[in-house]
Amino acid sequence: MSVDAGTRSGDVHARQLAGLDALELTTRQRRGLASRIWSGIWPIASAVALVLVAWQLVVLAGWWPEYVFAGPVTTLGVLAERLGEAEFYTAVTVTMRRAVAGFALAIAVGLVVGALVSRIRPLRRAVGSLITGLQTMPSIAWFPLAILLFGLTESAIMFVVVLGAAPSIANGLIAGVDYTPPILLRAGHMLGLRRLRLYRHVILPASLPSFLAGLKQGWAFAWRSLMAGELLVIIANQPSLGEQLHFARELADSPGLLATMIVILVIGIVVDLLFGAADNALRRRWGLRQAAD
Amino acid sequence: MSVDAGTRSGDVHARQLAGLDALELTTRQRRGLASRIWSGIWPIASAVALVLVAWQLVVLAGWWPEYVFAGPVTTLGVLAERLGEAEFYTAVTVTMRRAVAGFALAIAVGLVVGALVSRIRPLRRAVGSLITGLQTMPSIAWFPLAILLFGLTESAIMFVVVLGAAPSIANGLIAGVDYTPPILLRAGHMLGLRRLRLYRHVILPASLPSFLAGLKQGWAFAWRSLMAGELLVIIANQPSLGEQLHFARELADSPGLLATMIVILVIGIVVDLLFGAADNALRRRWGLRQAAD
Amino acid sequence: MTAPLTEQAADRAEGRGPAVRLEAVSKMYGQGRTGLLALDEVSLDVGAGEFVCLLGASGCGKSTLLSLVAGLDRPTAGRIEADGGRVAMMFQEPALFPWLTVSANIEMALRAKGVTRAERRARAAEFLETVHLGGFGAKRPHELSGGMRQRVALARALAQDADVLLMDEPFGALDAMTRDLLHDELERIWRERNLSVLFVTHNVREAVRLGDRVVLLSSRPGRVVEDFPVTLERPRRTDSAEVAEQAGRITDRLREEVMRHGR
Amino acid sequence: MTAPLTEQAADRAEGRGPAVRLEAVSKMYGQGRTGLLALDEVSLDVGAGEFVCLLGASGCGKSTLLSLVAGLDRPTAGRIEADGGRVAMMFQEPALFPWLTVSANIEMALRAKGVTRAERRARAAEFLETVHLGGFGAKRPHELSGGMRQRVALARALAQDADVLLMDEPFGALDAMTRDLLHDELERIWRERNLSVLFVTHNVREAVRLGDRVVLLSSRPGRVVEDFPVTLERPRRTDSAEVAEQAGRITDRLREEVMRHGR
Amino acid sequence: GNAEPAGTTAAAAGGGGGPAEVRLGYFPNITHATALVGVEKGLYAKHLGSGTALKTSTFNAGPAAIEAVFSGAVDATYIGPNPAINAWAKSKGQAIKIVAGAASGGVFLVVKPGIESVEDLKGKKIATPQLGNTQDVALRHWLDSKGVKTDTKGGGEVSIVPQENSQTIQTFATGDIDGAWVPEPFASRLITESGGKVLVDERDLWPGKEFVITHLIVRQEFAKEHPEAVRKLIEAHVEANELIASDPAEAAETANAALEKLAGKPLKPEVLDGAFKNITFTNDPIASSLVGSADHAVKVGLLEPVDLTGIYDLKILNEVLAAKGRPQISDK
Ligand SMILES: Nc1ncnc2c1ncn2[C@@H]1O[C@H](COP(=O)(O)OP(=O)(O)OP(=O)(O)O)[C@@H](O)[C@H]1O
Ligand SMILES: Nc1ncnc2c1ncn2[C@@H]1O[C@H](COP(=O)(O)OP(=O)(O)OP(=O)(O)O)[C@@H](O)[C@H]1O
Ligand SMILES: [Mg+2]
Ligand SMILES: [Mg+2]
Repeated sequence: MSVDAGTRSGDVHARQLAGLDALELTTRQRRGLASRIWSGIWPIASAVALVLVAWQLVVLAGWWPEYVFAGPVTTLGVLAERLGEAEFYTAVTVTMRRAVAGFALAIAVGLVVGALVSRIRPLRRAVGSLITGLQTMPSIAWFPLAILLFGLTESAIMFVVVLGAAPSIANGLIAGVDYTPPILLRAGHMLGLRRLRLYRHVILPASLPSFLAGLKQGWAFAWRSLMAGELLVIIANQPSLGEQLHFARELADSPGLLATMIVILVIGIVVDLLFGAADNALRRRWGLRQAAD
Repeated sequence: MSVDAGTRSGDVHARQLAGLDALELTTRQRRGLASRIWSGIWPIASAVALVLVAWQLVVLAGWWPEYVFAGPVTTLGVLAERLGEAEFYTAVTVTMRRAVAGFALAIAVGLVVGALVSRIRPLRRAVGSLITGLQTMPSIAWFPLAILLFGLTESAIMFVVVLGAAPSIANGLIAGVDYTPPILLRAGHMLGLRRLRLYRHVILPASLPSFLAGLKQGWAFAWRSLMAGELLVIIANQPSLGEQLHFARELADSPGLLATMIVILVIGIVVDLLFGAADNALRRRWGLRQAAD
Repeated sequence: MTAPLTEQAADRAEGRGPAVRLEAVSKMYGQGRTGLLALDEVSLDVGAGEFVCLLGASGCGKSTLLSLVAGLDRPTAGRIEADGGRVAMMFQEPALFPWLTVSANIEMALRAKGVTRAERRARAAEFLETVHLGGFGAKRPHELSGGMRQRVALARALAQDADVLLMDEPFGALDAMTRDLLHDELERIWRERNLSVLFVTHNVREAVRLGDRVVLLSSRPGRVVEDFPVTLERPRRTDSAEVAEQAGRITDRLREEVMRHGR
Repeated sequence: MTAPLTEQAADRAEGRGPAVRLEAVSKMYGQGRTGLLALDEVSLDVGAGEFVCLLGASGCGKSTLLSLVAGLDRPTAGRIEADGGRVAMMFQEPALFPWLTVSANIEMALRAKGVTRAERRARAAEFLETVHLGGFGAKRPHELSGGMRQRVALARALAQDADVLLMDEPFGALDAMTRDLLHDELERIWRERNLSVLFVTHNVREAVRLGDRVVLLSSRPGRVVEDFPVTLERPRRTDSAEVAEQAGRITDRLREEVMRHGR
Repeated sequence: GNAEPAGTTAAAAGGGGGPAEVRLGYFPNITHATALVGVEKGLYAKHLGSGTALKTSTFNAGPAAIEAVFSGAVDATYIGPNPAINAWAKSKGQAIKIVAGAASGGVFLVVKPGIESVEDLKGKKIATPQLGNTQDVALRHWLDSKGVKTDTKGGGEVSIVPQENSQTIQTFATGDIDGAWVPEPFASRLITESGGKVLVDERDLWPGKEFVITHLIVRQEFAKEHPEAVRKLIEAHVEANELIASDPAEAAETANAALEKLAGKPLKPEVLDGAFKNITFTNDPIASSLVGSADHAVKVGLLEPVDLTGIYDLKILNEVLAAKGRPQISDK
């Protein structure tokens, strides 16, 4: 049995290699650009097609009337119509602006809290568990406080978003710090790095994977909190996705709701792709992935 | 300059050790049980005391009337009263039962999805980003679908909880898998472990820290989804925390809301302590913490 | 010049093919300008039951060669045939599973073969004795010294009961005495199981002590420079004069090779 | 029997205290029944500017001793004095930061001292040349071979410009030639900077080649068994007859010691 | 009471005759048509004058509106009877006053075809918008008066399932529930979309076929400081209601346009028509129905007895009405 570079036969050794393929351990021949784009697109395209077909079939089965569960045609029609309106873009812009601003603030807060809590033992004992406690607090519980503190302003929305996302981010950082390999800490210590510099040059980079995972979760929390929070203050002439979602539901507007859900999903996917790119860069640098996949 | 075992003087070497203390690198003398309990309790006790005092001060400052922002005395009074009622325990039991059942289901789903997505490349391309997309979908968006699929039953609540928590759990697992040290994968491969067994014996344990972090986030999502979902179907004779939270807000009942928030926080903290215990055990086994702290 | 197969090895290989055969194998890491050619048309046979030692300067591609043979990586060009059945590998790092006890790490090697739990435990204890770590089974890897970890990795590789054993500097972190003891153990097991071994080391005496052949690789990119048959009778002793004499000759050749590359 | 300080070392130590002094240092890992006594009342001085080599069986507590001196761990009993100013340490594993390039890893040693960016870069390139890795500055640790990583770790330790250098088997993964070259480099730097070095190795010849004294530890728990002064004139050569002779004597003593512990 | 001379306030506000800003809340909801029309037509801004800016906030539901009133983020808001009672009770009569009525009627029990009488309801599931709200109380009281037993936990001969109105649309269509006691426009939607039938028109249960569904409340503090501003709000409010009464069709269009702007989607014409027809826009807060509803709630065990005396302050409304020569409204 034998393995030629590039080709494989069905023997034991080749099967080992095939096993490793799944492990992404092998460096593989760089493929043409077209084939790489194709291999990136077909799974997504077929997944979308599959969902659409299944959806249409369910609707055709006629279990529920169209106004209760709209079909893809109606929904995509509504979506297309929205895409043609300026208001849609205003709404997306407003919501994204809030999401990004709130998330940025949450990162700052989460970083500081995570850094302090992970390194100062009494603080950790005192408020470490509180962080998860806060995470489990539904956004609506914060609304009265948000209004008390900030009135009917966008700051109230931000407050809810930050309270939603910061705990995740802090928790991600803490987990990363806890799992920093001691040998790297020791090495940093011997290099004369202490406290803040040890933090900046060793602990933070070593925690980056976990921190990134925390950021991703934090984004999800921020976004959900925002969707709820956008109902808290409906600011004149500022349509938002949260509002649209709420009204679609309030009016039991099935195609509208589904269209909004698609928009939210697409935004979520795009954001995930951004995180994915960061993650890939990180993994490549750390030598955790070797293939050009 | 010198370091005696146990005692320290204020010289360079001792300062290095002090620096390391913060790093939790040093093995320290085992202290008496009493002193360990004390050192576990005082930070929490003082944090609680601090919060209560600050809260009382805010109330005393009289910025807002008591009916807008209840003080600790009123709130704790309401809480104490509730603790004396059977209904409170029923509510906590009902909610916890749903949370645990939903979370368990979410773990199963998240594990399967995470395992599949992390190992099968086309699947990952197709639905990898969808997972984060789903995470960002607010629970209320699922309500109509939940009712269509399950009617007005507890299953509808479970559906929302699982959809809330499973993506986090899957994402935690995927992150863990992605950051499994390649050398361990190679070692496992050479030991003849393939696919499922490689998964079970190498990848899963190596991903455990990240998976645990994902579980923690998943719990938070599950809980929040549950708080919202408990309004979806109000089942006869089953009071629940989500309902209580909602009604407290609906009735503009500030002490009631704060009391419910305290209950939610306490449950969140207790759950975090459980996760913390699991995490400590893990870290001790992996040699990531050496001190008896 | 490349030495022909020794008679001994030729004898062993008679009737069946070599356990491992590399034909003009090249390995390039990366591509283009930043790419690095680690191995350049290496051809090498390891006969069935043969003990081949691989010598070469740091970074010349020895570990790369081993992972190609193990099937953990694919060559950029050339053919690799591995007919020797199951392949076990001992990495340059211990690569122990940190979440398992020492004993469980070794047992993992037996798990893939469906050995029962009780037997696994017994066999693991046996192998721990072999590497002189009896009594450390319940410890975790982080509680061991560097040399002890390496020995656990050795025990794990031996426990696999493979036909081809690839070893990457297995005794690098051990003192001379422990090393001598383990040389004897390894030689015994090699004989008993009729293993084919490809053994990377920096210690020329060790290579001569253990090998049927000592293969010398050139500096980056790795190429087979010379193939020394070792015909000394076994059992050999690392500190014997014959081993020293042969090692001296190989060292000279190695030095010459390293110097030629200006490193 | 414990040898007195050699004259040379006594000379050096004159006027100022030893760079490192251990007084009856014991180290216990864990407690009670499962506890493990790694070091048992070890007393040892490293004079200022002295090069002390530490020999001992695998698992006898050499790494433990080094991390105690480095202040990374606290002794269970006894005193450690380290008057030698800054302490640099090279761990048994390379312990490189995986997220940094090779060059940045070395620069990290200079960062703590506030060296400017440009100078850091230049100095790092210099040290890479010293360890014969010029041109590898832009690679990441995972792209290096085991021996190359070890050399980067050496460069990083040297870059720290410390007064006391603790080295844990720094040349374990290197071939004899590269090792010889680095012996020369290390000796040169040691002289130039008047470093105090505590050097763990399993290679007795290496110890004799480099050390002013060779200290022998017993098997677990570690205890100082003997302290050999090495009075051979420098420069020495690893393969010289005198080094071989002295190494032979130490090896015999070491073997005796290991055998006595039944290992 | 108005202790402060109007002139002082005007001077303090820079001569505009009131505060620099009046913050008004309402819901994008057909029962809030008074506000929708008034804002859309610029009536509030007109009455407040150039010195006082109108700042509107829309809320999705009562709790947020009450939170905003409590925290001083809005000065006045349109709201339903339940949140108003809650706010009154929770603040022990300190936070708000009801200063005018806005809408009446427009609540129905819609059921599946085939259900013709109370008897047919037994063993069925009926939805209400929320446990303890007006509609919920009304349903329970009505069933009680017909001798049908229910309980607040969802048990009894008829199972009452409180759920959001939007969900009711869905569950009614899928058959999870058999009827719902809901306000407009949901009642009309159940009828037009899912073929529901009206079993009870809540108006029939009240004397004079009138009961409050929306009214205007103000923050007491604000009312004390700026009675003039409150007067102007009420003037605008009265004018808006007049406008609706004078040309309902036009008003419906205007309200629908406002809804589209706020909620992103207008009501369907048939739903709009049905809903608008069934609601009466009136300045009368119909105090008797509020008090009556509270009594019913106490009776079915959903409310602690609460003293509503003083919740109304119709003095300004009556002055405004008097100036227009229209009949006075009682707060009893
Ligand atoms: N994953 C990788 N990516 C890029 N280059 C690599 C990789 N692994 C090894 N190399 C390069 O390939 C060459 C050979 O490496 P290899 O590890 O095979 O050397 P080696 O002979 O085992 O050396 P040593 O004796 O130091 O362990 C080195 O120059 C190294 O830089
Ligand atoms: N973190 C730890 N926890 C528990 N035991 C430990 C720990 N580190 C080391 N030991 C034990 O202490 C003893 C000495 O270990 P040490 O690493 O100092 O040995 P060493 O002399 O450096 O050996 P080697 O030459 O193999 O590196 C060993 O028996 C080891 O099992
Ligand atoms: Mg190697
Ligand atoms: Mg060691």
